[in-house]
Amino acid sequence: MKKVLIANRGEIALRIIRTCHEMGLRTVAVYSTADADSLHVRFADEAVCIGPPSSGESYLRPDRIIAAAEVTGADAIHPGYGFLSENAEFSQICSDHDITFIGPRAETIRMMGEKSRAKKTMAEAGVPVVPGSDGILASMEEGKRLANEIGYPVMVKASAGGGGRGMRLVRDPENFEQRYEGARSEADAAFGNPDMYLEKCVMNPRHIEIQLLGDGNGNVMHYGERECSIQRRHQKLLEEAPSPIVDDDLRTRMGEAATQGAAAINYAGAGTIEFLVDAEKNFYFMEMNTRIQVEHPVTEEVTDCDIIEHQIQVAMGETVTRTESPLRGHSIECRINAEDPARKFSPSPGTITAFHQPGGLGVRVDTHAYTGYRIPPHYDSMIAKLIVHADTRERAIKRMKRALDEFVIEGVKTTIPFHQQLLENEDFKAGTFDTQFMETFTFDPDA
Amino acid sequence: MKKVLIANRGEIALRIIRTCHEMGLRTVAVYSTADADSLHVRFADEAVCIGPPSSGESYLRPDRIIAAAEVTGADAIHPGYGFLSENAEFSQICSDHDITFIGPRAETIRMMGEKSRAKKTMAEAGVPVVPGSDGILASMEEGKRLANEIGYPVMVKASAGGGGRGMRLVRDPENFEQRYEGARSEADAAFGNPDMYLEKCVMNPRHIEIQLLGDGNGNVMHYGERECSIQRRHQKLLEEAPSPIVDDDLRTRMGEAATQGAAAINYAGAGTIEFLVDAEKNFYFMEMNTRIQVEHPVTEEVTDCDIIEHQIQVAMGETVTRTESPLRGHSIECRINAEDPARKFSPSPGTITAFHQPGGLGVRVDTHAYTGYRIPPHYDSMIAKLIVHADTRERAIKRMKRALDEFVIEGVKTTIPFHQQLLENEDFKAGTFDTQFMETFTFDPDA
Amino acid sequence: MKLSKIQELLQMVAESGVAEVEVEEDDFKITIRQNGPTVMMQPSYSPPMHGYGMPQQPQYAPQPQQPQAPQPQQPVPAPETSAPAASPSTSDSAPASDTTGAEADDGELGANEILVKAPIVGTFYRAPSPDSDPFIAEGDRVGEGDVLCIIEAMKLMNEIECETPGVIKEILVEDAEPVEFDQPLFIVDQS
Amino acid sequence: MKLSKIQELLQMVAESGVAEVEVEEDDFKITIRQNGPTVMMQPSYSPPMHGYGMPQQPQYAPQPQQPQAPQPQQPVPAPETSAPAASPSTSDSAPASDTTGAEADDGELGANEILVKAPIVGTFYRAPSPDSDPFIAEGDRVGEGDVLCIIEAMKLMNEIECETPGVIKEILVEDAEPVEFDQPLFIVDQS
Repeated sequence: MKKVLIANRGEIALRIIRTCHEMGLRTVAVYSTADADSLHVRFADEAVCIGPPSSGESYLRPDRIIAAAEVTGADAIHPGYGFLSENAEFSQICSDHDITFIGPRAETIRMMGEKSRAKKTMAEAGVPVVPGSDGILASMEEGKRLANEIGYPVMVKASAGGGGRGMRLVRDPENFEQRYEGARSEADAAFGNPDMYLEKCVMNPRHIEIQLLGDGNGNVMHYGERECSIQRRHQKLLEEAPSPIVDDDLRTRMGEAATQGAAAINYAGAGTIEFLVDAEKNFYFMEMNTRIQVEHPVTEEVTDCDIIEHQIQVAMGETVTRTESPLRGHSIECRINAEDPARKFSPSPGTITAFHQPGGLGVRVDTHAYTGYRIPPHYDSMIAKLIVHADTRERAIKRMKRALDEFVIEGVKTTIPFHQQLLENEDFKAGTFDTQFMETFTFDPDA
Repeated sequence: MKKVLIANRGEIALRIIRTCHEMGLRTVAVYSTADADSLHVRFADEAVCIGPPSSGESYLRPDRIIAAAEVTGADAIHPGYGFLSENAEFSQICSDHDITFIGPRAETIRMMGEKSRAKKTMAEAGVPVVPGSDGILASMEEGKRLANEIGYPVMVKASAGGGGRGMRLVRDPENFEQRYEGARSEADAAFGNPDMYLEKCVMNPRHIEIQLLGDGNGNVMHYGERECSIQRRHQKLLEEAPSPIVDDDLRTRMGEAATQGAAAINYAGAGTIEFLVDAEKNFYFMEMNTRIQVEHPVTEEVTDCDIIEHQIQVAMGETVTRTESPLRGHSIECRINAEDPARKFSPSPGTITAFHQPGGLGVRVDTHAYTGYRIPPHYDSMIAKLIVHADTRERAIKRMKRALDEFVIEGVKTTIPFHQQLLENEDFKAGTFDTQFMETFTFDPDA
Repeated sequence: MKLSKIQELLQMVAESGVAEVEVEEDDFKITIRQNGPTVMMQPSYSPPMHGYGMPQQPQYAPQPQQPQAPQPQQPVPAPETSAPAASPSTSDSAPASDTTGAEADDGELGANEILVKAPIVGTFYRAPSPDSDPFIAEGDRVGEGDVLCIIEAMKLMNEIECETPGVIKEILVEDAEPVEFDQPLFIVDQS
Repeated sequence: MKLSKIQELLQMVAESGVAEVEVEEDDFKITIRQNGPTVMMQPSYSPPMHGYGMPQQPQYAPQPQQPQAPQPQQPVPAPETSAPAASPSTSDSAPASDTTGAEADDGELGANEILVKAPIVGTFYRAPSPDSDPFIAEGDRVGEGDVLCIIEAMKLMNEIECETPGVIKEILVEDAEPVEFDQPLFIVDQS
């Protein structure tokens, strides 16, 4: 591997370019016309414009990206996160063109992308999954019987469902029939497919994930967990490592389960298994992300390594031999989005008229923004990741607070004031929160 | 201790404010009228203007600083480095006004400030010192006898000397008389004092220092060494930890000697003992700095601690109990000065019209500068410290290179291009350099 | 307007910090522009140590093997962006960092001239095969639908067709050179 | 349009932050454009979360103990910076972040008025002891060498003397309040 094309934009493109350069690899940035002034374009060794602003005509076009790799002679492609990173066909196309795809094989991506198949595979590998029906329910009666067996509350879900439609929470047997039929007819109307399945409902779960690395030859290691329960409409806002509720025993159990699951599918590359964890510290497989995650830096900070480097190394054919070491201190990441927390986090694109980063001990900033940068309205609104590391969670929170106080971004609204309030929240400080946290947390625009 | 006044400016003032805030301490900045727009003024809880731009009328005035502490109710003063940090009287004045001076007692500062007394004290404590006369030479003959005893080359030095005057290198006995008389008459003419002493000349030494912390009750610990041989006219330009030539054995020996020396004077606070190390890895006490050093961050990075915090904790009366742990990876600091390396590093004050910091994994920036900041001509020219941390020295060098490439400072000349060339130098990369390195290194302005 | 008045106006504008002032009075018109801070709107980075921006890469080698006999399989229509009016607004569709030599021409287009830009990334070929004659030469008159060139991407030979008739004034890219999206390929005179 | 009117317009536009203004009046037309980022030349930080700048600190308590009987020991001459002409240039010697209430007055000084500023940091006292009459009151005529106030620093009572004769127009600091270097203390009318 000599030259890596980064099929992405924004901070993750820059993040990957940095590690490539430190590894002595040449880099090719691709960009849409809306990103011509972006830092990933400037800091790459070469840059190729691949299309107009619309993602569908640029960052989501395998043909244009492969063409860019061909004309620049890139022999590997890093997909980052989002865009084509979990597109099985793209992984296949790269492979067909003798370009190393820095990520899992197409078949792995495909398998983990189909929810029911992924769950089945993991269950077979011995990873705890949410108890429920083994596929489609034959009838309402079968569902009711199963619900009694695994215990209420349960969720009835449309097989073709998504976006919360065709889905119902059932708290007790009395409501089963009515709610089942409601979900079923909604699914039929919405997706033309009335097939239903059933799962135990994990109440007030935490979202905790395990970072993994596999070499495709059955060797898999994990890097401990990340706490990602602070999310709004399934968008993570703040992540930390370790989780305030995970002790050494739970970490070992979750780590082993995740490693086992990834080894069972002979996983190649960096990946993450997301778990739901209930109040009794039972954990259940939720899904596997077959790519690098936005929040990988908190793991890097507490494990003292460069996950992107490891990801590239296994893509080069290196064997995973490293084993787990104890986590070092505590790390928190705040996603700084160009969004107005006072207006339901609505995007606030525009030009950044002043940009000053916090600095000093234990502070890391991953960003593609700068003074004068125009945030294009075409893509997601994240403009920076602010990451801190400290000895303890308490000190990490204090460090994050002072770093947020120092962070100056003018010209657009950002989520900085939200994070400042979040860090003052008693439940957050105590570590007693779950994925429902943001349902009750209210941002005070006048604070 | 509730409120700390920082009797300093620039990056170190900001550095101290950051740790104070993380520790829950309130902060008071003092500033001259030339520094009204500086970041330490903005980020402190309170700020007091203490005088006009001239240091002599502001940062070097104990009375004005004590008055500022009095009107703000500050109960402690952190002196930073430079200015009043090694002024024994200031330490005494603070103590007289019941203000905690975050540094050693006046007597310690005084003792270590007098070169011959410091050397004698350390020798008595068993710290290796450069062999030489025990004080003033009675006669030229005594000097010649001693030189034969300790071996050539030797330095003859004026007791009242300074700035290289009244000082001669003597390579062999034949030249002794002539050079001795030359130095002696020069000293007499320049200082009105012909007293001479003699020291063995350490050829091509490295400058390696040990970071220490003492609690004033005899407990002292060290944090390993820093390599500071890359200097120009006694100004350090780049520092690293660990030193490429220090192995575990030498580190233990130097650390123990330094700890022993500091314990002998019952040292209180953070301090550094500087050693000359020759090619055979003999080390000799050079001097003790009784304050925090500019380059302390490289030690923080490899020991994973906050030295300013430790310094404040011992000033609060905490006992030093921590012991040495192995150094973690490698750290390098580049001092980014507003100087033109193409014109003999002449200062380049002015307004910074664009300022963009590097970021990402393993990169730390300590700076008080920002876009629009006017660098006052009244003080030193350092505008930022760029610090990287990585697993190995090789990777740290690569990380520093990519961080320097990303660092954008416009409007003034800086030492960034110098550092970029330095990092490409073969001797630097190999770690084979000494304090004479900059005598032969030439900056190429057209590179 | 008297010179002294202009002098005063100049000073006022300079001090005010505004970027541009235009004053029209009777038969008189004066426009004052200043640059100082305008640059700040653009990212004002110093030139990077390494080159960037595709067309500046000296290491670009032509495709290792010339296409043996390109088989047009997937004609790509000429891009919509190829027909903006011959005015400075053409630069709207060009990326700001697009510093191709052709961009200079962009601003110098004659009244009836338009740029045909690359609709995709790939390798530019002037002829259907190494042994064939080029599709077009400078000075040729072209009609709607005429093939101007081929851009090869992922082994596919994409024919780029003419959208608006005219005369080929200039061919801006060498044969077998890589081109990126929106890179100007031809200047066509429509008069 | 007169230059003075244009001047006003320029200032209005500059301050408003709008990008472009066009005014047409009879035969006259003026267009003023500005670039957003002019402000960038100034450090444009948002107000910090915590207050800063000494005079804004609400937690400032007067000195715990009033001086029993201040013994002037070390008279400090009035500062050199206390006698700038009554013009905007006075702000040259004031720190830019010095947002004392008095600074507003700074710009509003009458033609013959000057500011007397604090030459040192300390606590401002209007009288030699708590039971004494103040050295001066508003409306008093003062001569060179007259003591105007005391600033206590490090237990020393520093008498601040009048350097230029005049009439005390306004006393800008309350008794027993802390003052920082260069903080305006009095407005003196020299006419």
